[in-house]
Amino acid sequence: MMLASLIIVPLAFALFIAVGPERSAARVSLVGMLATLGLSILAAFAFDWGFGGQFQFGMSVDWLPGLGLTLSLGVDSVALMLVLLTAVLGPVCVLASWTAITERVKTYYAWMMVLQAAMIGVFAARDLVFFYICFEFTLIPMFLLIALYGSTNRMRAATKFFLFTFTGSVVALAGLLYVAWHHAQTRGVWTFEIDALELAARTLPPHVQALILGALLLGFAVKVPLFPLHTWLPLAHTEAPTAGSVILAGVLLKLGTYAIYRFVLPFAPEAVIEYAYPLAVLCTIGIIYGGLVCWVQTDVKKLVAYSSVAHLGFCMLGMFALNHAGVTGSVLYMLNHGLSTGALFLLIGMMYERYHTRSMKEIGGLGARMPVWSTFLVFFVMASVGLPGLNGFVGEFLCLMGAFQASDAWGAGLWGTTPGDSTVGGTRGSLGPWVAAVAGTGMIIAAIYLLYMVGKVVFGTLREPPGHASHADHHAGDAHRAAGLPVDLTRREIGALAPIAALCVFLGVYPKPVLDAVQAPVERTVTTIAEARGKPKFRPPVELAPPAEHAAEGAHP
Amino acid sequence: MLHQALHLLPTLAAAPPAHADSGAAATPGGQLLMLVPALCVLAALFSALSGPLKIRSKIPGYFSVACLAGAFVAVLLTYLGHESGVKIAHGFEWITFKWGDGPGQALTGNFAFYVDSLTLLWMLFVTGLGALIALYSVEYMADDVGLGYARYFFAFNIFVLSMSCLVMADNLLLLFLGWEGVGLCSYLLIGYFYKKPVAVAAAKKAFIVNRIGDLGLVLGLLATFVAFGTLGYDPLFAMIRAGVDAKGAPIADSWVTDVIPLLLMAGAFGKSAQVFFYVWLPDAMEGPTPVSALIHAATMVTAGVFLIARMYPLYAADDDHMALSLVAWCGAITALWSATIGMSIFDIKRVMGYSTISQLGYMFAGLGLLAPTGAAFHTLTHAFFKATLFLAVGAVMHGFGGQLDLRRLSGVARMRGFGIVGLAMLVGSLNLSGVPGTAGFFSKDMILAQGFSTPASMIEAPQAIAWVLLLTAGLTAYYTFRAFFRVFTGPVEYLPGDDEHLLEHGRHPKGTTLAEWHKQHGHGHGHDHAHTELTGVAARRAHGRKDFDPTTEEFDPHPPGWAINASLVICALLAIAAAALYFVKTPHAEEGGWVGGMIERSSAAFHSPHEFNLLGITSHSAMYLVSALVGLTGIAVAAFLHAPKGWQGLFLGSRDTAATSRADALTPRLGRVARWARAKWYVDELYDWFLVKPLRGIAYVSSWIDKLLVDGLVDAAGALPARVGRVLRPSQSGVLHGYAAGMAGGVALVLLLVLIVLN
Amino acid sequence: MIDRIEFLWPEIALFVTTCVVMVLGLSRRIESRRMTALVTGLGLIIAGVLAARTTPIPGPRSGQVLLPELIPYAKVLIASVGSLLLLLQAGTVDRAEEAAIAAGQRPYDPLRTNRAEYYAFFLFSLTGLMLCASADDLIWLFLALELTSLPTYIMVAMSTGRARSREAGVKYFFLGALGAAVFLYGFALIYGGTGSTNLNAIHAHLAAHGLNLTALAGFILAFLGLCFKIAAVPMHFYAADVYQGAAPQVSAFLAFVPKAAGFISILLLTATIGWSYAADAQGPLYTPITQSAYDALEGAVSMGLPEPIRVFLWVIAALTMTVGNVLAILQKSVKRILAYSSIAHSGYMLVAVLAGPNNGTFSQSGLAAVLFYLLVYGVGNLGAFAVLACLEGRPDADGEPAEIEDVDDIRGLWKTRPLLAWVMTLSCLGLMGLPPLLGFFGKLPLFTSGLAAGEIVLVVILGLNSAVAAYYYLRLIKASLIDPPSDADLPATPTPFATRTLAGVLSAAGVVVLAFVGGGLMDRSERAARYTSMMAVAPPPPPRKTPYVPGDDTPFPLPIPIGAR
Amino acid sequence: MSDALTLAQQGWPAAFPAVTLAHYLFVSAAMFTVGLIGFLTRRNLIIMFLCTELMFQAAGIALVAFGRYHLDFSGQTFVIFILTVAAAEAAMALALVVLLFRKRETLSADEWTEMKG
Repeated sequence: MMLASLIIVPLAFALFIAVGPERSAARVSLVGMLATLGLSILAAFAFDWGFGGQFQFGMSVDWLPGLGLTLSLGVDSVALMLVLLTAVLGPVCVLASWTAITERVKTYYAWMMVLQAAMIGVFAARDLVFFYICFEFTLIPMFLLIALYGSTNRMRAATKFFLFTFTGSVVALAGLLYVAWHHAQTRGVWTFEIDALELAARTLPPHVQALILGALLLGFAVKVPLFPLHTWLPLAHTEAPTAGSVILAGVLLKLGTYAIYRFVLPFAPEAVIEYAYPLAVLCTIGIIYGGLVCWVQTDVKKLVAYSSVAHLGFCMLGMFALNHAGVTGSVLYMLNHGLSTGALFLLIGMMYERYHTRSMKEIGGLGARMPVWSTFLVFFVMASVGLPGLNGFVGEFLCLMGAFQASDAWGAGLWGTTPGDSTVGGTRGSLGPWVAAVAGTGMIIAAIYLLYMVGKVVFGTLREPPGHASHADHHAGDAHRAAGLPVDLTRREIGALAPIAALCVFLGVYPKPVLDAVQAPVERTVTTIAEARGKPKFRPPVELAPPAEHAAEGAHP
Repeated sequence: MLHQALHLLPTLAAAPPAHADSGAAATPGGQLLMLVPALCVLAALFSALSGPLKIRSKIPGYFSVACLAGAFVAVLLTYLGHESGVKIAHGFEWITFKWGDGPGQALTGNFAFYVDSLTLLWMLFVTGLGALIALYSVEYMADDVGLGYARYFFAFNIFVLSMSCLVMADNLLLLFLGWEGVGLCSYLLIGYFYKKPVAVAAAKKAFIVNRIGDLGLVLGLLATFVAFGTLGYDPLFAMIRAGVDAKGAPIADSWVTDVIPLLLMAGAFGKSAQVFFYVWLPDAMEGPTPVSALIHAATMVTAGVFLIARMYPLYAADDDHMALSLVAWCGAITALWSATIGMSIFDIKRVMGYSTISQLGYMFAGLGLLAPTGAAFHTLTHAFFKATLFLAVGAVMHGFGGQLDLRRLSGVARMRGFGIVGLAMLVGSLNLSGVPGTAGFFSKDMILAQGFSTPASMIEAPQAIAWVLLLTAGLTAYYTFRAFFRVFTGPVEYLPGDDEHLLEHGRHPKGTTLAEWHKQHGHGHGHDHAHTELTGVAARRAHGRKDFDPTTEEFDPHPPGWAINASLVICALLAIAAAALYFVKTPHAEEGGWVGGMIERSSAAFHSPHEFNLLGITSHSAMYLVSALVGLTGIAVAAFLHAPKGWQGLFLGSRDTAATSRADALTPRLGRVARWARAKWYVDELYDWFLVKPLRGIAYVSSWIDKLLVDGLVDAAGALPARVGRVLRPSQSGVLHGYAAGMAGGVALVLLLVLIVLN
Repeated sequence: MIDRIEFLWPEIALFVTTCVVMVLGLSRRIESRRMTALVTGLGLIIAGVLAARTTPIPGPRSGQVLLPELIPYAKVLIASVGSLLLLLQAGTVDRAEEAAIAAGQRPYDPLRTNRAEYYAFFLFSLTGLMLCASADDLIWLFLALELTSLPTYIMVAMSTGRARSREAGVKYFFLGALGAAVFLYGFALIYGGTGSTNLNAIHAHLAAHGLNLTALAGFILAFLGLCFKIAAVPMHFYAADVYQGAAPQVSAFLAFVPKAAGFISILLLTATIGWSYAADAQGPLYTPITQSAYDALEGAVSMGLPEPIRVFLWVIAALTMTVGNVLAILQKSVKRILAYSSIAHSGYMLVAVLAGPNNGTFSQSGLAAVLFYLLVYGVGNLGAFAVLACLEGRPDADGEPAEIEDVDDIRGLWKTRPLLAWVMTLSCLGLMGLPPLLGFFGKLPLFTSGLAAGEIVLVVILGLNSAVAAYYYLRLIKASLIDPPSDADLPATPTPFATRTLAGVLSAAGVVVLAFVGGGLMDRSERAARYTSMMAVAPPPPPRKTPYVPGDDTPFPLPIPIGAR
Repeated sequence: MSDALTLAQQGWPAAFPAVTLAHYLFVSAAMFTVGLIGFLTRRNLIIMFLCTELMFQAAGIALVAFGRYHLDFSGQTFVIFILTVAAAEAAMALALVVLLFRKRETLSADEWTEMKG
């Protein structure tokens, strides 16, 4: 019920907002988001972290039994943490939209609540189709948020976002359903329970797994986004309203990584092992290329958007390292990227609200004008750069560590102590130190482009857009007051940023609880991979079970 | 406070002999040191809060001084209580998790301190100088009271915090935390005058160049983990001492001792501005001078030295000392290289910057030449005397509106209120030049002597390194006293600079933009065109006065106040007193005095071989003479070229204005060499042309590729349906017969298809 | 024969209603005339109830033996979607005339009113559709199909007073006649190849003797002819023009009724051929079914249609969805968009036809998927057309209100008619197949059954086509939900027929609600799709009769054993 | 029985080959093709409709021929129904044509090309 209420409450609030008056929409929405947050915190307390690898708060309601579809929910620690991330960003997004949204307010907040429900649904789903439903349903609210409240080129951005991700995920659906069919074929019963499908998927021969991998990645890698499927992202981010960008960067991209973690790795372990290297190369290209592209942007928001491409390259790199450090790092990276990049988008949105431009050619040296804003910006930039002591570092380091460790070459040739004798810290895998080293240059490039941004926007001589009221007058900022906003951040805005900043520091200084919590699920994933490594490449096909007998036996308890 | 500690030294030296370095397991303890980060955090938080709380006074500064002093006391107490061996103070578990019970199945990155004498040695001067320079800053930054003050002291305290973590870490991961933390603070503090584009660029450069090295460090960490299955010093050293990795395989001739030291070295070189990485440090002089003194001279830049000293067992474990040879050679080359630049440029703060690079080169050479004690001792002495020098330069800068050009200042020591500054400068200069009897003399000597005695079988061509270092010693003495003679002696002449403080408050001179102003005045790094207006009466600017009319009023030099003077005095005294450490007898080491004892008791201990026996003279005895000679020669040349007429010039000098000297006549004869040296050998330009610009070019190309190719392909794929649709559209002509023909044709085609399938 | 009446009560009810309506619509009294639509609805409801009460008995009595449980599902579906369509038809004909009469400008003249004919045609068409579902004979099927189609030709032509409707009528009629000729010729060849017009007998013959060239050609031609009904390539050309020319409510009718007739017929014909052929059968085109008992067939796994027919349907399916979607992208007219999308949807459904039956499993049964998708498509499409039917422009010189045609015309609906904007949005999302709406659950079994039949490539093509389709559905959503109202001088005003709005709202609600409570419908459609081969109960194939010319044993080699090379 | 059989029994000359199913089918196919070609080439709506009638009747011939071949009456039955439907269609076609003629005063199918694309 815990999880069901986490989905129902935002939906109910969406309904309230839809039927309520326009004026109170923002407030109701804030209450709704806070209620969701409260519930999720409650869930976090009720969760037995000692058994983080098990799916808790399980519930299952038959939905469309003809299809074998159930509404089944459950979270392990990874999923719960992502739910928490979603819940935390919710109120922040509402606060960020407080003054920015002036038209069709009801529609905005109602969709925001719906989006929140859908995102939580993705993480809480234990049924493949229910997962997919939530996964896809995030598209509509996001499409509307961008198309209705975005900037000039919003329609193109929204359409591209929708179609690109929709196309990918339809192919992914084919892959997922193939697994479900395989289960039906071998077990004689149609079900979409993820656990059952996981077991079934692993009996698939490697070349079929490769096809599954391809199909799933086509869908999920678009969402992540992995190079070269990333081009919708900068556009969508630039055009989206602030809260849209925050959710997009903070949670929606995590849907992709989470889906890869949840489905690609367990469904096609052998294929992932086989193709880890080319995938890691794609990640690495994303890291470096994304970073370099960031560097030459003039639009701040686009810069941060491209930085997501680079950052999630790290996240995926850790995932494809397929070892403990890598996968742990990847999971942490999901959380951390959500916080730090989300906050960066918030900050840029606050700036945009004041200056109505995001071009670094027009603005600069805001440190003098908006010290509080600047402080936050530098802080989150540092979190984003991966400064140890802030949250970004932990994930990044572990991802790199995973990639570095994961090489079958340890113990052979140059890297060998004695031939054939692997090192203690190395793991099986096909990535290895060179990949880590090349990907590691991403650390440098991240510093280059983010500091470039800070140098332009925060530091240097003060530049404000022409025609901006305070250009001539040092103490003015009349334009801001006209818009109801002071020169520097308001308490509401600080209230939106401060919790994220606090979380960033906490996760950077004491990531231990999170690290501990994700160990059990990660252990499960890594064990799956390890088992897959042990399997022979060629094996006889699985025998078809006679349908009649197995129908009863295979039925889900 | 430090001198009190020094009084206690003899008693401490008599403490029980150490045998802890022989591999006894670490014991818990030293919890007092947890106070250091706690106090730093407290001070940082207080400073940070003082901004929003609108505290517009020096309280945050004083509070920081108190906290840092408290930290120093904590370190000192720990030191006093420390006998030998290693204690581990456990704070909390940071990045710690395990996925198995075997070796290499857990990552342990605790927030815990590894307390041994090496740690304490570093911590003593880090916290001590930290407190001292904080005191200096209280006055130096007085104009920025308010938000700027908060920002400054926040970063300052975070710096000490990070540096403490770096030094005291009990594992490489926490070291990396500190490592990056000091980088951040360095960035924030170099960019303190954030409205100056030069400062912003310098800050960025510092951070990015450091990051390049950091990548090496990270990879080194990872390689360490792979080989040893741990990042904690204690288990690591146990394995290294045993000469095996975690699998029990010998490491002496394996990749472990080749690759890891090189990777760590890359990190160390980045942080300590060696060889390819040095370019950020001169630019870092854009920061406030106390920052340059503490971070870019005394402490942070020695982190690289510390890292190698900390990991010395691993370096020493290599059978051919490949990494150490490289360290030594890189150090020596850097020392010479930056000394040549230091000789030719006119910005005294940058002279000090290049001198720092050069001295760091010494330290690395010392490490590489198997003289960790020498390196550590030089680090210590350098910390004091270079801090002194910087603080003195800072006082000058503070007093003359940011003027740093040694051709625009003269006779400063003789001006009212600048006496202490002059004396402090002299103390520092003597130390830096290695004049016999000074601390600098002894520490440098240890390295040089070791260079001549290290056998070539252990390090590649150690004698050559030593000769390079010796040459550098001479050049160092020259450029140090060149600056001293020109600025502090001679006729009293000055031209005030364009003070950052004015800019900080947003008062642009005469409404011009900063960029234009800089262009007019030729200020900024790399601007060394002839300053023809020097002798004339130029616009002079008052310090900190709003109603000042530059055309009518005279500029008043602004002599330092009590805080600056006090810190200067203490620093100078410490620099002098450091020499005494050399003579402290310690039961732990045969040479190197107190520092030797500290090093010998730590993991960095290395029993350096001596193979020098020319006429039965030990290398040290020989070196005393040779290096004294070289140093004095350098000073004499400086005096000849730059000293004013009269006694100050040791009767060699000829200068009678601020701007001119005998060197002016000499320089053209050197031709290109002088010009190129003054242009810093065009290294920045080279980097710009061969690294930055191409990279940016690649970035632009990537951006285009992204727009045209990647996104273009996506758009093309997206447009494909519409394209196909346009091809098919004519079939919907609206003509009934067309449709009928289409249907009939379709039927025919389908029947054909079926026939094909059948056959 | 008489026992079949039992299954024909719904049709009979509809026919009786038709007669009543014909008379009632000509009544002098306005009140009676108004009753016409009501009576029509009543008839539909009665037919629906009767259909729901039909208990199919497996065996020869039902006539329909291959898909014995199809009748109740199909007829209830027809009756209920028919009722929704009826709501939409309000005011299609006689609007100006009745206004004139009410205003006293003109006396009542039965020759000038079309109400009776219109509703009669409406009912005739639905009767034909129901008869399609009951068909067990090619003759019956032919008559039912013609009964379905012929009234629609007139309905299109008379739906508005504009020339466009006439044009649509003429195109529809002539091309329809061409299509009818094609499938009729196909029927003739099927008869020739198998010696029977009874579907069960044909099935039995095929099972025993295999598929000869004549019958194969017959089936192909029959399918091609039926492609006209479902607007599939290569018989799709008419769809856009006809849908555009007809009034939106008639377009909605066209998008469902002939399509349903076509698909039911295709299902019947494919059921006659049977799916239990080895997909990779070499030589002889089929492996005859060996199990004979009805029970043993309960869980028969389909192996696919005979290769030529499979390839044929595969190509048709792929082309249909692709052509429909790529052409829809380019359109500006909402009706044309929906027309082309209707073509694409036929392509989607053909995938499931290929997949074949799978008794007892909804997810894997292609037939169930088709039957369920008919409902999904019918509901979704109706909503979209209802929005158009609810709006009209300013009347022109003839007093005929301008059509709501372009996408631009529905801009800003969210502000002017929020309800219609939401109907449009939900319908489009439903048609797009976006979860969690009904469209998704319609598409899901298409995917699963296609995958289960091994048609992976086709399923991927289906997926990609859904994505292409999303583009133009998004355009509609954008226009109605996002764009500001257009400031052109053609403000869309609502038509004064509340039932049209009601139809739209009901279908939009259906798109949402059925997604959550549609489990029962899925079960029904699964039951309706139960496929039984009639091997055991059908009479053995007739023995070869005397040859045509005595002495000449085989003047024309028939049946040709195709596999014999 | 049928005439053909009688004729054959009466011993027609060998030069006049027996009329087999193939001949009927050929005639049927030819009629269908003629109808189709007529439909595609003629512009007059009434002629076009007559062409479709030709195609319908082609099917009818095939049905009758097959019925005779199979010695089965369904074929003939089918033809009766086809004739009925054809009559109904003819009525509708003429009605439609009249409607169109009223609007445009022409019977050419090419006049009706307003909607396209």
